[in-house]
Amino acid sequence: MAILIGRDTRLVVQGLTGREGSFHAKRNQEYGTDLVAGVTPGKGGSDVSGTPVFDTVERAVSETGANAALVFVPPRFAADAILEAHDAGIEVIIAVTEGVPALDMARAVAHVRGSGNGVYLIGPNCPGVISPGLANVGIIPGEICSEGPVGLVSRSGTLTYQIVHELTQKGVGQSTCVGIGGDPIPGSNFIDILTLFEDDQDTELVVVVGEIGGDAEERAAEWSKANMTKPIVAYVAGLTAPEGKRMGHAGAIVSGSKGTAKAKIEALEGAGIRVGRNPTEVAEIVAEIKG
Amino acid sequence: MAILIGRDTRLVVQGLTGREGSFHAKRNQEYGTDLVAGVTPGKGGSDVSGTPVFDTVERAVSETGANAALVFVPPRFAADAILEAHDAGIEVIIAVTEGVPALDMARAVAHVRGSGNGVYLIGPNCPGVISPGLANVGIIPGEICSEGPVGLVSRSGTLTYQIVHELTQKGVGQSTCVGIGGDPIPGSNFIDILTLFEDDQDTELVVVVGEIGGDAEERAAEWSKANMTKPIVAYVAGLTAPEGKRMGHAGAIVSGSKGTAKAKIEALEGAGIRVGRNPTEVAEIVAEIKG
Amino acid sequence: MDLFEYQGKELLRKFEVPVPEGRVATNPDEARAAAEGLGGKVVVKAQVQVGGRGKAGGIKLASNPDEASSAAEQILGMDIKGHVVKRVLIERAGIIESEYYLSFLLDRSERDVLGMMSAKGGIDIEEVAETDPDAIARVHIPPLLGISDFHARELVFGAGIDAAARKEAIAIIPPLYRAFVESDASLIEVNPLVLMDTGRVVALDAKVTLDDSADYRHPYFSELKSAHEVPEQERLAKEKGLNFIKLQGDVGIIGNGAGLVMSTLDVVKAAGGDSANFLDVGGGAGAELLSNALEIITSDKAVKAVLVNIFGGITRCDLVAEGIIDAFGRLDMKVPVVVRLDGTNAEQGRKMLADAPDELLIAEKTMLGAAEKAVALAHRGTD
Amino acid sequence: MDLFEYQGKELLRKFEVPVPEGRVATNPDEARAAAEGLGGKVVVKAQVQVGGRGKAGGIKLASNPDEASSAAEQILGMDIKGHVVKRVLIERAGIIESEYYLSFLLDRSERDVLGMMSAKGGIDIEEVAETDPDAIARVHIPPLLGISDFHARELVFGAGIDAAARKEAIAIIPPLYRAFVESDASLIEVNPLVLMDTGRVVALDAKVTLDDSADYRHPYFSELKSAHEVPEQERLAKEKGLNFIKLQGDVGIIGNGAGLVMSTLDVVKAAGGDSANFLDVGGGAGAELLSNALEIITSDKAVKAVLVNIFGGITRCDLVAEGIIDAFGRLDMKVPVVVRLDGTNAEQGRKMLADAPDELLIAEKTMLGAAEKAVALAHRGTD
Repeated sequence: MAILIGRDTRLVVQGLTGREGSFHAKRNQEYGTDLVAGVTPGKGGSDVSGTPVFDTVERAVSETGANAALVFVPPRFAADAILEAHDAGIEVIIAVTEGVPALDMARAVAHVRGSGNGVYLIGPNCPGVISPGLANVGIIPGEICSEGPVGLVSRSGTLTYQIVHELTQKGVGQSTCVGIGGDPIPGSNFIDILTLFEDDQDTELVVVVGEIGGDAEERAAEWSKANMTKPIVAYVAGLTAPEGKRMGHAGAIVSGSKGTAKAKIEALEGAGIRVGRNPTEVAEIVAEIKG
Repeated sequence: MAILIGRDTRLVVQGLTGREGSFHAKRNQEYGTDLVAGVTPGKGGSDVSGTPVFDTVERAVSETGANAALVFVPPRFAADAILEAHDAGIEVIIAVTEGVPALDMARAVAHVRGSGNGVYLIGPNCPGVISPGLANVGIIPGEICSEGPVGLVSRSGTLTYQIVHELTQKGVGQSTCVGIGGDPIPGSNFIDILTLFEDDQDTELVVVVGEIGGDAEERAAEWSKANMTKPIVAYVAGLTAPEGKRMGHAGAIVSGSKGTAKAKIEALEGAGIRVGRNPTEVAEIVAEIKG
Repeated sequence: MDLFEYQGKELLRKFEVPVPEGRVATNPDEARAAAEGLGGKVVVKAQVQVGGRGKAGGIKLASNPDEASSAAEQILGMDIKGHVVKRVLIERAGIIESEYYLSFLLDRSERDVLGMMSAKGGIDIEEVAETDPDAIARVHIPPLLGISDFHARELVFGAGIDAAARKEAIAIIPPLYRAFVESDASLIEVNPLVLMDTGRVVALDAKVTLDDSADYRHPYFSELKSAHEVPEQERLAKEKGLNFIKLQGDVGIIGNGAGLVMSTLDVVKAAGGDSANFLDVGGGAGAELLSNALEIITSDKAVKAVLVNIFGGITRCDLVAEGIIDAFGRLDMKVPVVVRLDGTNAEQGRKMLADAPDELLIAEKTMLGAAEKAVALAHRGTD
Repeated sequence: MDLFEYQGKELLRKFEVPVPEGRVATNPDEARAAAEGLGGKVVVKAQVQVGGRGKAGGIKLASNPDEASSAAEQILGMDIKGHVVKRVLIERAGIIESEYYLSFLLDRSERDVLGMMSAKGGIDIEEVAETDPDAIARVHIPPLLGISDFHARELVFGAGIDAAARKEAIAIIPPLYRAFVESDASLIEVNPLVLMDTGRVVALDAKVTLDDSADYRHPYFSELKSAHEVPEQERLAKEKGLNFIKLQGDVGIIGNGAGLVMSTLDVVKAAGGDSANFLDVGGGAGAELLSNALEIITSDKAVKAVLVNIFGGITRCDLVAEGIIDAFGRLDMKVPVVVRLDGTNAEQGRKMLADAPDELLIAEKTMLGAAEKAVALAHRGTD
């Protein structure tokens, strides 16, 4: 079954005619994803390697029955593309685009979540979602994944690959890997995805990959304690990271946390979640739990 | 049981310290409505004839458990007052204020309905809601009503009184009378209220009072045919009305109707609904159906 | 309030929606000067708030200032469906490649703003809606989100606008929506929106209706309104805060609430009469307002009887009675006034009327009875 | 980007949030002129992007232009927690009745904008949050609805702001929110917001952080940025499109993705080493970017070994290899470069590196192995 994407996914790529869009769409298609359409305004009627291109997502949906969208447009057009996909009836929207203004996302996320029609928005600034053996939507390299019972949700793109890679090397396959992205306003957060994994019969254990900043890990820890029956293994990057850009004092107050890796690891361990000290250790703990 | 308001209603009046606000709040209270609070920014801590006044609705709710709000503030502050009531957790908001800009209401209604928490907004530019014998919130004269099994929903204030009056004179009482107001963007429309009446065990028959303009009557007729088991008797004012202000050609196109009384009466009768030619005839038909 | 074309275009220009360069003239000399200023061929267009001015001869092409002057002379003063032309708009003429339709309006049922666009422009959109409904693209704009670029694309691609006009057409839509929202409009209709031979896309006409309830936050609108002529009786009524529309019958009507007043017109008609007006005193009317309403109604010599039909809610019947008594005291009342009071403080009001007897002041208990009485009295007067 | 106080106040002034009259000076003479221009008593404030300048002597009162000049002389050049003072802000001084706290910030968890207000202003708000959390009123502003007057009232009444300051405090909040949204801020903190003896409510300080992702729609921001001094190496990196932060160790780090780079710093530390920098080439880095990254890293003499840790997704390992080979070709490479490639086109990249052998170019298969190798090589160099 997996979550978010699978055999029933009919993918439309927004920005298919762009260089990166066509490259990754082709890779997704080669992986076995059912790529049904592309959208580029003004290029309706043309095609990219046989995939029809439409002027609007609305048209792509009505003509091809697309139900998932991959957003591959430049940052200043990303929020509009997400809204367009949502209003056209797309059920899962995955936005890879990096550098989308946070307030654009706050508005787009409020619209998508507020519409109450159960649409999932993943990203922006995320590597995408892969359900190994079923479908791959985004830029996660399919060859590092393998089919299996571990769900993975991560704020970091390349860290996701690293950990998936280590899991696969240890013979532990994945049900679905979800990169939720590291932007300030994510379309989906840890809790949204953990809820799906908890209900997914193909998932037995979940790996949560966090990083410094915000309090998403702390909230996920608290929520999991009350709501998750499946085991969680976590990793948090940034134990030795420079303080870098802070959001001022107010940032820390809101979250009720300093946003440090140490605080996050403490919160996760306090909720009974085992935390690996590096990606390799995470894979080892998972392998150990899986027996 | 009635709908919207009843014995469990705990009323806060926004604009209680104003002349009209205090006059009608007192009448509502005398009718038996549980008036628990007023709100006037800057007058928190004072009282109006023993009813405590708060600076914000939030405070009024937390201190008194208010669950219904009557909005009696000037038009330019009405949308803000409605939003405040909604965000403070009020469940039924009744806005009497006339002359609220339509786009203010479009935004407020979108927020209230979009929040998905089942809050009912009645009005603006409406006479309010009365559940005879239980509670009266707004400006409908309580003395013209009587307890009974007829629900009434109306776009017009004074027409409501006229018809309620005629019903009462014929010995037919009412479960709840709802004035939804005649503004372009109403918080609740006929269908919203008919849905409540259909589910209300105290209501056996519903009177729908419409008027020229828009297509709310036509939509209600169509919806009722498919969804209402209880009989409906209707009235539409404006058969001989001057064309007055029209919304241009586009207005008629949207609605798929000319918005005339004749078209509405035809739609209602087409849906098997009996339509009275004047308020007296409406009451006569209701009395006839009730036996 | 409905704006004149030139006012609508001024408003669009403020929001950077392209409109043709143009000037308003109220006489042939101004028209000549305007044409000179613009240079080249111009169009002279009657400014009236009614459709069909083209067919009526209210739009003329002029090749030079002299022709513009004589076109203005012909058009000014013209009566188009009862509207006398007081102003013409002189605009630079161009070569039109294609005509489209574009509008935003308040959608009462969906409680949002509806955008509509069609490649079939320049003709009555109702006709298009009936004969070829698929030729109209419709996009609902959520009030909280507002317009996003994809809405514009869905309109333009949905309507099948020519490729040559697409880019500019898409660019025009967001500012047009902002003009709608920021001006508190209930309708902005651009018909036609045109593609010129220069490749530019321009609003060639503009029909704008503004929401009177929002006047307070647009001080600029009072300027626009000053250009609108209102019949004396209506102007007076409006000044007094009364919602008044003149009709052709002989029974003067005063009521509270638009629904009740409309219903009153209906029952007067059913009783065999014809109403002389629609007059809604609104909610919470006081004595002075009622007295003024009676004064305005009875100033019309066509009125043979007056029907006052009040059902008090926020309006108090005692104040209504006070106003009627005041009017009888200060006016030289010549026609019978039939009064029906119910609702808030009705008994008190009825008693006040009973305590101030006048042979022209007739109290009735029911709405139907009062209507029949007023019609009978009006007819007696004319028999 | 964090703004200086004077820049934050300029921004607030644009949105009509009241701030004290003031001028910026970069030397004592300018400070004197500024004080003369303002007249009366003034405050001279160090412009640094770090808290605690008051305690460090970075804020001085001056009764006249001479005092202002000498205050500026003392403050300019001062080192406050590693920040050298280049500018002072001279503001007219007034008598403060009360100090409050007011801020808007992006709330990541609730995905909206959070407004916070407290009657306890002028002190560290974290301290208030810990010792007296109820003293802070919090109101979430829904991103689509935006701010409504009641939000402002809930903040002001919720925080228990003095009655004398209420009206102006309520009036300041909507424009402050608009400044936040229309400038794409992630934080605007006014601490303190003050009630003056004149009855006016004024933003006495302003801490503003802007969202760099939105720079493209605020051309004005590039001016603001020009006032910010950035270390040469960071400036170069930024110009090249690299996300670079200088650190104190000797292992140069290049990776793709902030999470992976942070994790790399962690494993280098765990292997007994210290990273010389944080450098994220981002997603989809090409050969040129990688080559530039290596050039910038190796330009730092402290770097004894470099660790390139790439897991390709949108980034292609073949292009990474190409960039590394290019750098080895055009630079006089003096330190060992340990490279670990995985993911998209990794095999191709590994093969390209194997085909261009260099004794300073060491390929490793695992992230942990690569980190250990780089640390060992760096230590060998310093031993």
